[in-house]
Amino acid sequence: MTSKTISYSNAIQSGFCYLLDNFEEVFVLGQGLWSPWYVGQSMRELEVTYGRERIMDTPVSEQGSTGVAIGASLCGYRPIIVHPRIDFMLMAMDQIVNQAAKWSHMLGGQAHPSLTIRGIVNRGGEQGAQHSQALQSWFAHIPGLRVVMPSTVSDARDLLIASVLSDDPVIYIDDRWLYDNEEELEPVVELSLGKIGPKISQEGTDLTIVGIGHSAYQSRVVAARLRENGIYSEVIDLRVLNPMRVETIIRSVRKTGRLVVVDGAWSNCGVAGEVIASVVEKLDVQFLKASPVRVTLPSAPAPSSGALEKNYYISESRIASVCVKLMGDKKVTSKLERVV
Amino acid sequence: MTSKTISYSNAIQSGFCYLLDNFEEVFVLGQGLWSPWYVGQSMRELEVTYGRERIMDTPVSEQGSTGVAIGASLCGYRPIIVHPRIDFMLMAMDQIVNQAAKWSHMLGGQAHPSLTIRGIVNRGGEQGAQHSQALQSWFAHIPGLRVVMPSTVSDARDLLIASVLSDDPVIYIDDRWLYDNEEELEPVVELSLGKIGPKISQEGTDLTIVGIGHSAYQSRVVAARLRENGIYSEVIDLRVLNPMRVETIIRSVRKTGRLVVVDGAWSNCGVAGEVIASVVEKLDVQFLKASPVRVTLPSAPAPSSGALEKNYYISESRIASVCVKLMGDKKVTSKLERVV
Amino acid sequence: MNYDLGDLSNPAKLTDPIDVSGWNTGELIEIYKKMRLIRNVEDEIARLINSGEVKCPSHLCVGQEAIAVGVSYHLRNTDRVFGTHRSHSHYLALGGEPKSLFAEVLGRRDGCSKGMGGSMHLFGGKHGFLGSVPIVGGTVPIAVGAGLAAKKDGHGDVGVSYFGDGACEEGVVHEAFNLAAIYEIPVLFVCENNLFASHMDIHLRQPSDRMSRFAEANRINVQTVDGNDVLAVAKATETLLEKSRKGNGPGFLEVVTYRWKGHVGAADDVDVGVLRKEKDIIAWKKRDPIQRLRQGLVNQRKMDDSEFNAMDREISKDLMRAINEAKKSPYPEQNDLLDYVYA
Amino acid sequence: MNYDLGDLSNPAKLTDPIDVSGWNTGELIEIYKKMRLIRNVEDEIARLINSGEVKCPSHLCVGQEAIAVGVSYHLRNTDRVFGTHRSHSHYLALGGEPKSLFAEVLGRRDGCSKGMGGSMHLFGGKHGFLGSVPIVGGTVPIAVGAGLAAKKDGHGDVGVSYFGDGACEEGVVHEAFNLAAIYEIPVLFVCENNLFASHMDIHLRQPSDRMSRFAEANRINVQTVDGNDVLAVAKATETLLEKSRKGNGPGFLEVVTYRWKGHVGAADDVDVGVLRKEKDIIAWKKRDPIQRLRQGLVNQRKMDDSEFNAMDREISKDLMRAINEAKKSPYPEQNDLLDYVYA
Ligand SMILES: Cc1ncc(C[n+]2csc(CCOP(=O)(O)OP(=O)(O)O)c2C)c(N)n1
Ligand SMILES: Cc1ncc(C[n+]2csc(CCOP(=O)(O)OP(=O)(O)O)c2C)c(N)n1
Ligand SMILES: [Mg+2]
Ligand SMILES: [Mg+2]
Repeated sequence: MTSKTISYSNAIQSGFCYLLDNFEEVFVLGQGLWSPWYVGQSMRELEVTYGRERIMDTPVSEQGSTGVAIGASLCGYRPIIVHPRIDFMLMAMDQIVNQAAKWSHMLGGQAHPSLTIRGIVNRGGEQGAQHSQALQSWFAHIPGLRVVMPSTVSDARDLLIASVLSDDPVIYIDDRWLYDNEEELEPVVELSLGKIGPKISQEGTDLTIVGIGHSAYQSRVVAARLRENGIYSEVIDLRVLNPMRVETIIRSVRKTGRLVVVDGAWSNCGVAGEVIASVVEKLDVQFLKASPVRVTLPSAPAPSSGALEKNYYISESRIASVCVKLMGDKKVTSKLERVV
Repeated sequence: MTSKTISYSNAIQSGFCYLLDNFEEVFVLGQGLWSPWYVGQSMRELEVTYGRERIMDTPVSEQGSTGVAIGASLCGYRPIIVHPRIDFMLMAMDQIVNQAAKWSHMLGGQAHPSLTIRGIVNRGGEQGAQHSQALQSWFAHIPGLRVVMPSTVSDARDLLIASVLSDDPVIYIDDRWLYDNEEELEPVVELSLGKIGPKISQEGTDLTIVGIGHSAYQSRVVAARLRENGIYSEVIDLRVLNPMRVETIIRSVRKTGRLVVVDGAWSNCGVAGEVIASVVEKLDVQFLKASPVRVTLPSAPAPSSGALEKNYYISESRIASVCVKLMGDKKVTSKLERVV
Repeated sequence: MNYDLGDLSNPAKLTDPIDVSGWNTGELIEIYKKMRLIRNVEDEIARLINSGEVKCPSHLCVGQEAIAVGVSYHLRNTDRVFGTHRSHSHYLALGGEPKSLFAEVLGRRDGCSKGMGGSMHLFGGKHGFLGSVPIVGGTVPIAVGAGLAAKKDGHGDVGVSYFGDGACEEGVVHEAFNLAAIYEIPVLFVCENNLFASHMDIHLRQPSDRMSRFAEANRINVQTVDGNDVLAVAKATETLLEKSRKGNGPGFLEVVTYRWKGHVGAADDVDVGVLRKEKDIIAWKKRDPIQRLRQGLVNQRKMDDSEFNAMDREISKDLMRAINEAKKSPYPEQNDLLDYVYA
Repeated sequence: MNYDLGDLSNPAKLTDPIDVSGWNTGELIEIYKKMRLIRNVEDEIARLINSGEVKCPSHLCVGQEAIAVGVSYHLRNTDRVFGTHRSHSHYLALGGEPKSLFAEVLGRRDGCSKGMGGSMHLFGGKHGFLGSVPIVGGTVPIAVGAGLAAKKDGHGDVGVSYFGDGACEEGVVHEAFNLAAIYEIPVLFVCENNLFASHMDIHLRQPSDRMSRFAEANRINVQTVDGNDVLAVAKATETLLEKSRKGNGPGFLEVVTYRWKGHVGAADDVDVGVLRKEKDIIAWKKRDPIQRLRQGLVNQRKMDDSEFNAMDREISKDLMRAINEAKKSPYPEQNDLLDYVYA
């Protein structure tokens, strides 16, 4: 780390500090908060600085502790409940989906579960099927939840702050594969989550690559490689999965005519398919130079053995080859170019 | 009911009887089985005929009782666990998704949770946000689960039987809005679930309408109306949501050039979007005469008041008008007809 | 199968008039009126169900009025109370307006939840009623969280969680007990043990009919009382709250009762319930919490029957007015559907 | 904060050699060998972790060997046993092959789960070990279901569920207790209470350190014993199983112990755990279940140290062979990824 850059995990840590320093109503609970283990380097010794009353380690009770956070949020607090793996959140789905997502609506806008639920994507390393999931598509399916997945260091901090300051229940999903990425960071500006949408990470004219969280990072890496080979891709970091806004993506695809969506999760009823469906629904099909493509996980649980893991997860070269193939489909390209 | 027809709910009941009569290893557990309430007329007095040992009413423990069914299924039984509302299954997600869906894979194909999880879509009647959900898209997202949604009377029975005879965990979703539909029923033929896919309910040339469960039924009704108005739609009943097979749909859209997908659930990361994405990914875009359209619920929890409910759920006239509008887009039609 | 509750679950016992000695008559009359109000509201809603005007699923609490009234007697509007699918009494006992409840069950915009919730989703923030929902067990950890907020606030307020014997079968409720115990959270668990979860008798669902055993396992202070004796409920509540308000953690109140109506709707549902027999309903009606208090007052010559009858008529009249007003309330507007999804 | 376990959780106590009187020496030696085997396998895996050859997260049970060995002593291969994230001992004690375990943690195709699971997902069907998974509490209701199947089969078999003190904080575990009780399911709950859940001491997570209170609340027969006394474990298991095998419902065995290694991996993790102190680890090593049995046998002159040493060397040699074979096993093939998703 040079003197000016900071890592993704430290950016999360600095988001926590900002919130805890400036907002009395913020407190944190979750498993592993009194230990460096679970949460990587993203919450180091917070309990020492802010005390165990504000940084509460919990028993192994995902559903109960999520409910506790909801209850406190209904009484003027802004709790952050940390689930060190998204897999464990399956225990807490009633509280997240039946309760947090619905109280505002079903009580006529009079109750606001203003909690943030931080779910960490933590996989690889032969952790196997129950310790590797990325369930962003599930949360995106539920009206009432806001869902964010930061892919950059600054978003890691700023979207956390925006999530906690939102009056709605927010699922904030970070990915441990991003923790060591580094970036320079501007001073904090508090953003309104409702105004944040997809962001063009890199402009381009040949094809549009949409990524989500870690896959947005990978898309940027791939775009740089493609550029070296004369392919100019526009990379869009989806950032907010629910409510999802696709205008930026549609504008981009109208320009490029080609769409690749990368999501490190399962395909069926997933975010990648959603982006494609949203685009083709709203974009006149004549603008498409080729069929959109998604790059997702195989339809299988995560294997344990490293021999299978290495082909299971999405590699940058796989993304790149999909892009190249899409560009190479000259027949379609030339024919439709006449149309546009 | 004429002497030859039978209702959807009675067809489910006859599926249960067939299974219980012919397979000793089948038993049923769930809430409400010793009462006519929860499960409509689809499991009437089974406990009288088959005894309380095979028809087990359970405490209010969705997660625990689902786990019990999994455990028994690992030991040679074929339990059916009934959740009288899909909403309650949110309590059981760990057992369904972390356990049932993954045991075969993560234990190297040596353990087979051969249970069937019956989740009932039960909504309308001002039941409100926590008693109205249709979460098929969630289950479809999870590799390892098979997901079926019968829309016809005969599928109600036959897919239940196929589900229970499958060695995989199956989510069988029926919809109470279909319970009074009637049909003549052929004798049971045991089907292999892995071989069942989408079914063309009605052939047509102008547009393809894909429906899922209740919305497949609605699509058939709409198609009949459209036909009277000179629009010939091909209706496809998706039936199996996971693993999803789209070849039939692609073939149809290649023919019609127009696709409407109707799903009585939320849009974002839902089945309807999945069908659209799968089709456009695999079908050369030149075959599309218009942008595909989905008909889904508004992005809001279910309201209680009937005044809002009546516009919240998908009506047949809404589907019809979407179809008519799609057909009326003459500009696109004529231009692309040249291409095909 | 253990009948650990003894007389508390035996409808032939505990039918005597309530001993009102030591209580101020004015207070007792207020308590009586609250219970009577709740009973009458439920009777009116039953009528509206039968007439087809109320369409949302409604779980009536007829026969269980003493619990919410006894508990609320020691609550203040800065406490944070959470209910269940069967929460009309919880809402009304805290001072929720009958008109808003009627409007809500009629699906109107003036309803306490703006018509978005119906009977199963009630809100009465200004009275301390922060919400009820029908997912069994769903509000229990939420009430613990509200208690945690109260603890952080430091004003001696408490969270209150109403739930039933059936809810004790949901794992999350046990998680909530432990969390309340370990964090010493000021929350009052009120287990309305009416011996049934929908159609199922407690003995078909659990090895003992006594719910406090779960609280004891979590080292939570327990009081187990006759839920049809409003003064016993109030007193037990007071005892438990005293400790909680001082920051000594949670309390658990088990109140044994019986519902006169079926699980949902206006009918008696005899024999819909497994083991729900007409003779039990008749027997339990002899343990009517309202009649027992009234008789206690009459026996002590604090009030006579004609005064009670006049009071009852007054309540009825007010309710008729409330219903009529509720029926005039508009339905929600179409934009409400999307406007309430996010803050 | 209640220290209800008394001496059982006090490492200064219960360090004496095990009283072997009344036991057959041959049996005792078999028991000793099983424990020794488990200890040595864990030590080898620790080495393979340190060398970077084992990459999957591995939760070692060093110090806790007596539990699985004592419990398995009364099990048969038609019983249905389920484990946790920390299940090497459960698998080996039932007769699972060390070679298959090594191959599994090395991610090889000859592993007991074909290399699809790694340390946290073990299968040993032919020994009655039907699966272990790392979701805390996940297998507890599954074991109850397996017990239900055994009850339906009617041959006197039982389900067995291993879980930890931390799992008692998951609601589903309480649901499972009630279900086992109400359906009178033959299932043995084995709570390995090692006083920690990852980094957290039991006293930071629950108001009492005694887990059996939850079983008692569910009217389940309980035995609470020193988990580092293999004979006490075996005896308590026998007592509980006798009732279950006759169809008299579940039993609950609480076995108090301590893990010598950190929560995951090969290190000691002193001070990673809140309240995990080096002096405690040292103290607990004096309660070594293996050494205590060995000393008991030596004291009774059933075996002498040199005989034990020879036996230990034999075990080591076999294990080296097993590791070498495991390392020769191929990795899973790419098609395995999709082939195992559905039956
Ligand atoms: C999670 C969940 N499971 C099942 C139901 C269906 N249900 C509604 S009320 C009820 C019984 C609840 O019994 P109890 O908690 O004793 O409350 P009571 O109705 O007796 O007041 C059940 C099973 C539900 N609403 N939520
Ligand atoms: C549902 C779930 N929540 C959290 C975890 C993380 N986790 C893994 S092991 C463990 C501690 C379990 O403690 P205990 O049950 O006592 O078993 P021990 O490790 O002491 O053997 C935790 C919290 C998990 N694997 N699953
Ligand atoms: Mg009840
Ligand atoms: Mg432990």
